[in-house]
Amino acid sequence: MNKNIRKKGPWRDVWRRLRKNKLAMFGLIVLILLSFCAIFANHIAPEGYDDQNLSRRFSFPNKENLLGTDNFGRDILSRMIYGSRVSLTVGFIAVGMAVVIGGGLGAVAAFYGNKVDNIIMRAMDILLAIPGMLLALSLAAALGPGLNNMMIAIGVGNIPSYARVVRASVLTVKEQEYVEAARSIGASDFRIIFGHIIPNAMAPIIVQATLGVAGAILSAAALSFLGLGIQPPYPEWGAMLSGARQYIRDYWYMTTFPGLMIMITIYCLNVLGDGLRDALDPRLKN
Amino acid sequence: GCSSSTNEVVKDGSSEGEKVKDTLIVAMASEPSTLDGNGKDDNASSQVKAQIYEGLVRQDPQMNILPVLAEDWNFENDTTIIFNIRKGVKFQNGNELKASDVKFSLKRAYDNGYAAADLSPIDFEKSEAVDDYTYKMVLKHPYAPIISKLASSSAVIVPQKVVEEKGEDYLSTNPIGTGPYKLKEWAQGDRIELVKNEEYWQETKGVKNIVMRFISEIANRGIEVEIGGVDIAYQISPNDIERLNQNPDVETIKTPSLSTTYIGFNCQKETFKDKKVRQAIAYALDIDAIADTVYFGTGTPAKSVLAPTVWGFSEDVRTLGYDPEKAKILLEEAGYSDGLDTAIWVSDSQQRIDIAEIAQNQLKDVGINAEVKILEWGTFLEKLKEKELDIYLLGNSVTSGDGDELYYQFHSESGYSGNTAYYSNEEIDDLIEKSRLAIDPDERAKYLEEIQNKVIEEAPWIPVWHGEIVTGVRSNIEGFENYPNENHKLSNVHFK
Amino acid sequence: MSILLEVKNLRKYFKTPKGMLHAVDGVNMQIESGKTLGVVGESGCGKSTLGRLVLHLLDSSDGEVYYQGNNITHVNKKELKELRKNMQMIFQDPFSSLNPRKTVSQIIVEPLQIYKAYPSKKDMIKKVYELMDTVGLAKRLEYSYPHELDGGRRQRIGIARALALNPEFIVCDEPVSALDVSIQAQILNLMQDLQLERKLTYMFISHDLSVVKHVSDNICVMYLGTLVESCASKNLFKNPLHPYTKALLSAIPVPKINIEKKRILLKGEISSPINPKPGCRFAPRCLYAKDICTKKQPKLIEVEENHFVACHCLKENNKESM
Amino acid sequence: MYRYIFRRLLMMIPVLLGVLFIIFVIIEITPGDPAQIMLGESARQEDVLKLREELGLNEPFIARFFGYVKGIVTELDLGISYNTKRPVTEEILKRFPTTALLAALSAVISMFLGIFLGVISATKQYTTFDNLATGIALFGVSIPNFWQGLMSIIIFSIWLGWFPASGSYGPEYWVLPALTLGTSSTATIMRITRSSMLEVIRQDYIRTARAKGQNERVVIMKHALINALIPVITVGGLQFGVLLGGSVLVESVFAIPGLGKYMIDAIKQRDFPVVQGGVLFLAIAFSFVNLLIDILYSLIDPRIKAMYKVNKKKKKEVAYE
Amino acid sequence: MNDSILKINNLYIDYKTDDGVVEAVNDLNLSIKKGETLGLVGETGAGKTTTALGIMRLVPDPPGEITKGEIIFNGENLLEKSKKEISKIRGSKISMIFQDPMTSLNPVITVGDQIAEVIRLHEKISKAQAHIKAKEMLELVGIPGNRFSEYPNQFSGGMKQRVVIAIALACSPELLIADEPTTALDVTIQAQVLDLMNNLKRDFKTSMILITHDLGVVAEICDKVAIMYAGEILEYGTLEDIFNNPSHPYTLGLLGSIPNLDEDVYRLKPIQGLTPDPFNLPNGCPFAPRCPQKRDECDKNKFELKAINSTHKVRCILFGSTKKGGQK
Ligand SMILES: Nc1ncnc2c1ncn2[C@@H]1O[C@H](COP(=O)(O)OP(=O)(O)OP(=O)(O)O)[C@@H](O)[C@H]1O
Ligand SMILES: Nc1ncnc2c1ncn2[C@@H]1O[C@H](COP(=O)(O)OP(=O)(O)OP(=O)(O)O)[C@@H](O)[C@H]1O
Ligand SMILES: [Mg+2]
Ligand SMILES: [Mg+2]
Ligand code: NI
Repeated sequence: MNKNIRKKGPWRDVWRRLRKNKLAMFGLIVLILLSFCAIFANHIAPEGYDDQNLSRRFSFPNKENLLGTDNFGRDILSRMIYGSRVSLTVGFIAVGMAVVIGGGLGAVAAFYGNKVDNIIMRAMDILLAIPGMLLALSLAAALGPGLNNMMIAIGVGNIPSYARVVRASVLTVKEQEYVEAARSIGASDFRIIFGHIIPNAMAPIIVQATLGVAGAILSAAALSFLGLGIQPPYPEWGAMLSGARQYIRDYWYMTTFPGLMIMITIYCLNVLGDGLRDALDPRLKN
Repeated sequence: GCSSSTNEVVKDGSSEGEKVKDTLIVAMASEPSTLDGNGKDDNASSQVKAQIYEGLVRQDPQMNILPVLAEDWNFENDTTIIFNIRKGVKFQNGNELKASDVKFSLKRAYDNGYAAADLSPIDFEKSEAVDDYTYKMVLKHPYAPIISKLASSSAVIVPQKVVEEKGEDYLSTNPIGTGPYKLKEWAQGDRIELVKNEEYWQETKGVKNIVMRFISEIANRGIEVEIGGVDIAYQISPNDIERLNQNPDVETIKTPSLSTTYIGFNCQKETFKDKKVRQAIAYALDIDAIADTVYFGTGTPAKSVLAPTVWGFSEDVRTLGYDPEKAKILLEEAGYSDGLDTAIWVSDSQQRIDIAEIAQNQLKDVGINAEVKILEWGTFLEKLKEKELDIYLLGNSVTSGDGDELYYQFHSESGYSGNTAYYSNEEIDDLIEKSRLAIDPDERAKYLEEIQNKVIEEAPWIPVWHGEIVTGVRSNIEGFENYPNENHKLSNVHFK
Repeated sequence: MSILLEVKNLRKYFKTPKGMLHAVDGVNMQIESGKTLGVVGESGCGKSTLGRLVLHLLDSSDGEVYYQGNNITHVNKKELKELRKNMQMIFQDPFSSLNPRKTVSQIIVEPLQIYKAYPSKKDMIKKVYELMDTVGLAKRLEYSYPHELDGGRRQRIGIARALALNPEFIVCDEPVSALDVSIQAQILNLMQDLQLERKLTYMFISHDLSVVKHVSDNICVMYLGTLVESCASKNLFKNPLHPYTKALLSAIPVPKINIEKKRILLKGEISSPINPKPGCRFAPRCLYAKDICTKKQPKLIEVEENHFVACHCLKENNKESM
Repeated sequence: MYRYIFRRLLMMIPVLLGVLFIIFVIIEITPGDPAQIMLGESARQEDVLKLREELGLNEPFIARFFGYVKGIVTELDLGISYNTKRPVTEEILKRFPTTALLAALSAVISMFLGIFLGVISATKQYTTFDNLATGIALFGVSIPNFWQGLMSIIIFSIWLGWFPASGSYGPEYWVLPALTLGTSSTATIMRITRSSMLEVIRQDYIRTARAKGQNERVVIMKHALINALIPVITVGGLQFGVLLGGSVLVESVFAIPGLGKYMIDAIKQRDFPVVQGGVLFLAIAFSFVNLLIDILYSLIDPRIKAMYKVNKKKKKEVAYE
Repeated sequence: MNDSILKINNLYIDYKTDDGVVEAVNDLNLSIKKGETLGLVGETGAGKTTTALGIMRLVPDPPGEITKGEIIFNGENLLEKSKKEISKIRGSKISMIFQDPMTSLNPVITVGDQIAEVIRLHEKISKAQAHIKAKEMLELVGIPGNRFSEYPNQFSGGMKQRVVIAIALACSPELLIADEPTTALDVTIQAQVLDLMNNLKRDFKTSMILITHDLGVVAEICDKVAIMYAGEILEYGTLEDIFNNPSHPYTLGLLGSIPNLDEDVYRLKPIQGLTPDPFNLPNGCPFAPRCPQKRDECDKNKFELKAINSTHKVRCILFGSTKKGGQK
């Protein structure tokens, strides 16, 4: 067993463990493909996202338009490929932001305890009580529309839940002896929190975050109707899905494919998340 | 068949047992905010209030004026009208209707602000109840459309005594009118139940109970009428019509409405001060294609700023038409040969967003790069008031059915915020003023046609679509008619 | 021989939902430079807390700590960081005291990084190899994770980490109690060698009296936050004076047969340290407890040279030995 | 315990004040004039101004805030809805039970179903059933609510005719909405139950129970499940919050008269008193749910109960010797 | 050999993990007479717990699997029994005390109910009667009966271990397996618990397997000792055999590693090296890599347990034990 442990850093180790998990690798590959689609959308997509052709509205999937066309005769496949850009960006960045800020706050709250904990967590309670729609509206008003601001709005709304999860997780990790060991060698609070506690408190965050991306992609759709998000005709999965809901009975393919895309993404993210959680934990063999 | 004596009791053969069907279920799109006759006149409120309250006059489905609480009226001179109030009409609380109630209610409607525009020509100081059954109305200036304005949904008659005794807000939840139905229960958020007013001054064929449910999801209203969960469903989605028509149990009733959807320009923005830019955009848009794509063949592509159902609409108005080449030339003349960057602002209605998307696409062809910006309604309205929008999408519904309302939309100093384009043109102002003072219908009609022509040519608005009201009705329903102002009266609706 | 560390009347109370928990309650002791002080006592008697207080991993509620004659009870962050170079700790649980997500070399290099002990990365790595060699860890293990190693090796990592900054004084909190006997012996030998080599001073915490006896020069016996007896190691086993010490000694199972042992079975268990009753802490379990024992807390008195005992009833109970 | 509950209730006060203040600030910066929205886009300017005056919108921000707080403190008054002119408290109380019922139904469904599936999944780890259940759970999380709602109406109301499409007039009306709302929670709870059960099954006391000769089913149901429930309840509680807040779409798809849709309409109408009152109400509801969960914990787990028990006698003796 | 209550013949237990197969127990032979106490001694990972779980048929499956051998209890092979039959034996005829009292009790069930549960499972008596009996058991292990309806968290470690003992003894088992019952306890408490177990064993006339790594504990209560290493028994004998005449180099090493209370030794004499990698056991004698007296054959061959007197057996080449025949 010892022969191939040599010569490799910790990240390679994570990778080695992850590679063994077939489902997680499947998720990773699909996600990489999706990101690839997003990045090279303009090369891959058979048509532009805004190529209207009113004469071929609502075409059933066919050779020319593999997934059919929408109410303006635009190619659904192309729109979905372009749509992956916004959806993936929003999903990852908004959740990433919430994880970083919420996680940071939760970690600090748990680490310092007492007053700090109380203040931060009460602030989180307050934030949790504000309806997302209201928050989004006022953010849209204060910051103006746009992709960035939409991500901020979604991110801010998600902060409290990550703060809670991280706090709970840090509270248990904090009691471990290695944290004290770090303190005994003179490590600063910053080093202890970010070098020792957070990496060990990560598992529940990863699970929560992978689930969160789904929510973020779906909220993006709602926000674009409030003037916060990406504006038409630029496509985005959530908006494609909810925009086409009125055609759900007659032209099922208009909602089904974007919906399926969201589901596939979330599924892959989740299996990858599960895999990563295990891979990041060197204690778990297999 | 319509047997007037037993029409309330109809046996529903399909259900087991002898169930008596005397309840009509109507699906409407949203919940009323108030049932105070002179209160807020949003669509939903008006649709319910139309069953409970009555005004001096009303419009029938063909927009003819009919006397209701006023038995008749005559013009003493250009500014004085004597109304003879119908005798023996009782409010739903048992009190008799008096001319004093009329005076009180009209003033109240004006003061509340909801019918202010309609009733503003009335000089309330001088108007009075001459006796119990005579109301003398004095106008500030000659105003021909005043009678149709009295059909406004907020200009209904409420019992003065009740308001004075129980307070201004009492009626909002305890409506008391003279209409054919009275409120039985308001299950907030869910439905309003009405019951027939047995003391109604007129014989009606309506059913005993009406339940008006609030179903906001447009698809769900279609579904409910399709599966028989409701008997009548207001505001059916255009793309449901075909499916409903194929269903033998349901029919759709379509009627042109009073509304017009238009693309407007903020004429105070530098770009759109120039008439050529506005015209260029009008030429660049294929209105027929847009209306057809978005509305699935309901309604009609707009021909004027007034809907065809509105008095004063003229078939002879010359629209600018679709001519991209001309658009390019005009743009060049206006100094935008290298293209033009602008934005189309739209509030969160799916159809309007669709219009904006197609428009954006068509504008691209003439070198105009328009961003589509969606705003939530409240925000949209605020930005509109603050003159921050560039190109925007709005609808205009002429509820009184009289073209006189062009005044609010195009007169530079009307004092109303209906002039969303912030448009000002002395010539048009002048024409509008003249039209308002004209009494002779033909003369007014001529002025109105001229105004419409002028407005189309000046293009502060590009009208896109004249709306249509689509109602889904179960086949066993008889006596339902669409009203162009959407305040459908249900007093004669019954089961076959 | 000079006194390296002295603790005077040290107290630590924790606030808990049920009341004040007296973890360490007025402890006095000294450690001579280059010697080992053993601290024994049952679970929860405050041994670890005492160790942490000495190292400033916890703030004391009362009392003073002197290091090389300087009062270090209240130090600021900077001074503390300096102090930490000289005072280190080896932890009880070789598993939970090592961050499971760091490799062996990452763990050992961390103190060097924090103190920027070496300007170049190369030197730092060299030092890590040196330390691994010192504690008997093969170089090939540098990229292993703690969980891949057995307890003995893990404990060696902990020792290497503690040695990295060349400290003078190390608190060893039950460093061998989680290990198998054969490994325990290896580690004990290693620690002894290091002490000789580097002139280290140990405070050796354990609940295993035979281990403590093996490594210590002096021994303190703790009971429920207080010192009950303190004595030179050899003397303690020959002449235990406090009833608790006696019971403790008699309770140790000895791997020998056919030796007749008189076992003193204590009644009950160590009581709660939360809001303890006045008087001798051991009184509720003491076979000889008298009235006074439940009223007044006995003082630690020097009964013979370098032999301190805290008990009211010494004379009565130890007639033969005194 | 009572002390603890009392303390928790006290803690709610600053949070609720904070919530109110933030709401006021948000309302302040959100564009949209209630008077203008009420009167419509072509109203007369003077009418708009008059209405603003009547609604008290011209008072300074701080005055409005303190006036509102004072109203709540002195007479439990949440104000009058701009739109309907009815007391906000009354309006909310009419709708809240519906939303609460919907959320509770979904919570019950998702708890039962989620826990049931989770337990089976955990006891049959890595079997086909486990993989299948996990897969379905993951998809359950990622189905958009409204889409599922519309699809279930199409399938169960139109095609099969099993359930009514909208309304809330009897038990059969609640099935589709509750299922739709509960799907994602079911999935979440199933996953939590599974991992929690896997953790508990490895514990020594499970081995003890087996060593007693107890049969496997009892071991799982009696010994493992109760212990595994604690994290499930935490998540379940959070989910209940999510359900309370997330019922909007389901309420509008199924035309159910709930608070969620009402609040959204109020936000659209800029009916500020309703928005403030609704948020306050939901915040209180959240807090109570949280408190309830904590109490539930202590009922399930005597270890936690012990933490709350403050021995009064001992408290008095805190004196440092 | 009628008086032997348990006899284990050639037992093999494997854990099949993704990383490989752990041969936790290899060719284990043991027998216990009625009323006798056997001490099973060995370092971490030696396979002590696995052996015990094997007897209880509680080896976690997967990954564990009893691959070979037989466990004869009262003349019947436990490995051939159905799940139902084995359930009847567990807790009534054979019971087990687990290592960690803190985690062996279900935290959400009262201790009384946990004791009553096992009684009701194996004796057909009413709930009330079971409660009375459970109370008696509590008092028997020195806990006041009125603490019947308290939860484990209200008990100290020593008391919890007593409760565990009460559960194990509730149905008067014929064989008690105690897996490191005092390792988690303090010495003074350990002394109390050992004392209690000694008394109970005497009163109930129970046979017992005591698993421990503490030779001191063995010296105190066992009659026989088996020294286990890497799944095999290296030495087996009476207390006198092992302590007065330790023969296997491993046993010697163990004894030499323990700091001595009576004498002052400056340095301990530990066994060098580490326990073998469980995935990769040596082909020959498992102790060979650490053995100071290793010979060449030790690396290659496994040996039989060789009797060096009537009670004392050793598995080592030094004592002339022979190559294992037929195997492999
Ligand atoms: N951070 C803390 N908060 C509250 N109580 C604590 C804390 N740390 C320790 N205690 C309590 O202080 C007492 C002494 O604990 P300490 O860890 O010092 O004991 P110990 O002698 O090291 O025990 P062990 O042998 O089990 O390690 C115990 O009752 C413990 O519960
Ligand atoms: N569930 C399991 N899966 C895989 N390997 C296991 C499992 N349980 C035990 N083992 C392995 O089997 C071997 C024997 O373990 P066992 O628990 O029987 O040892 P032990 O002698 O009881 O040790 P300890 O003194 O630590 O309790 C060890 O190498 C261990 O790693
Ligand atoms: Mg300790
Ligand atoms: Mg074991
Ligand atoms: Ni005493």
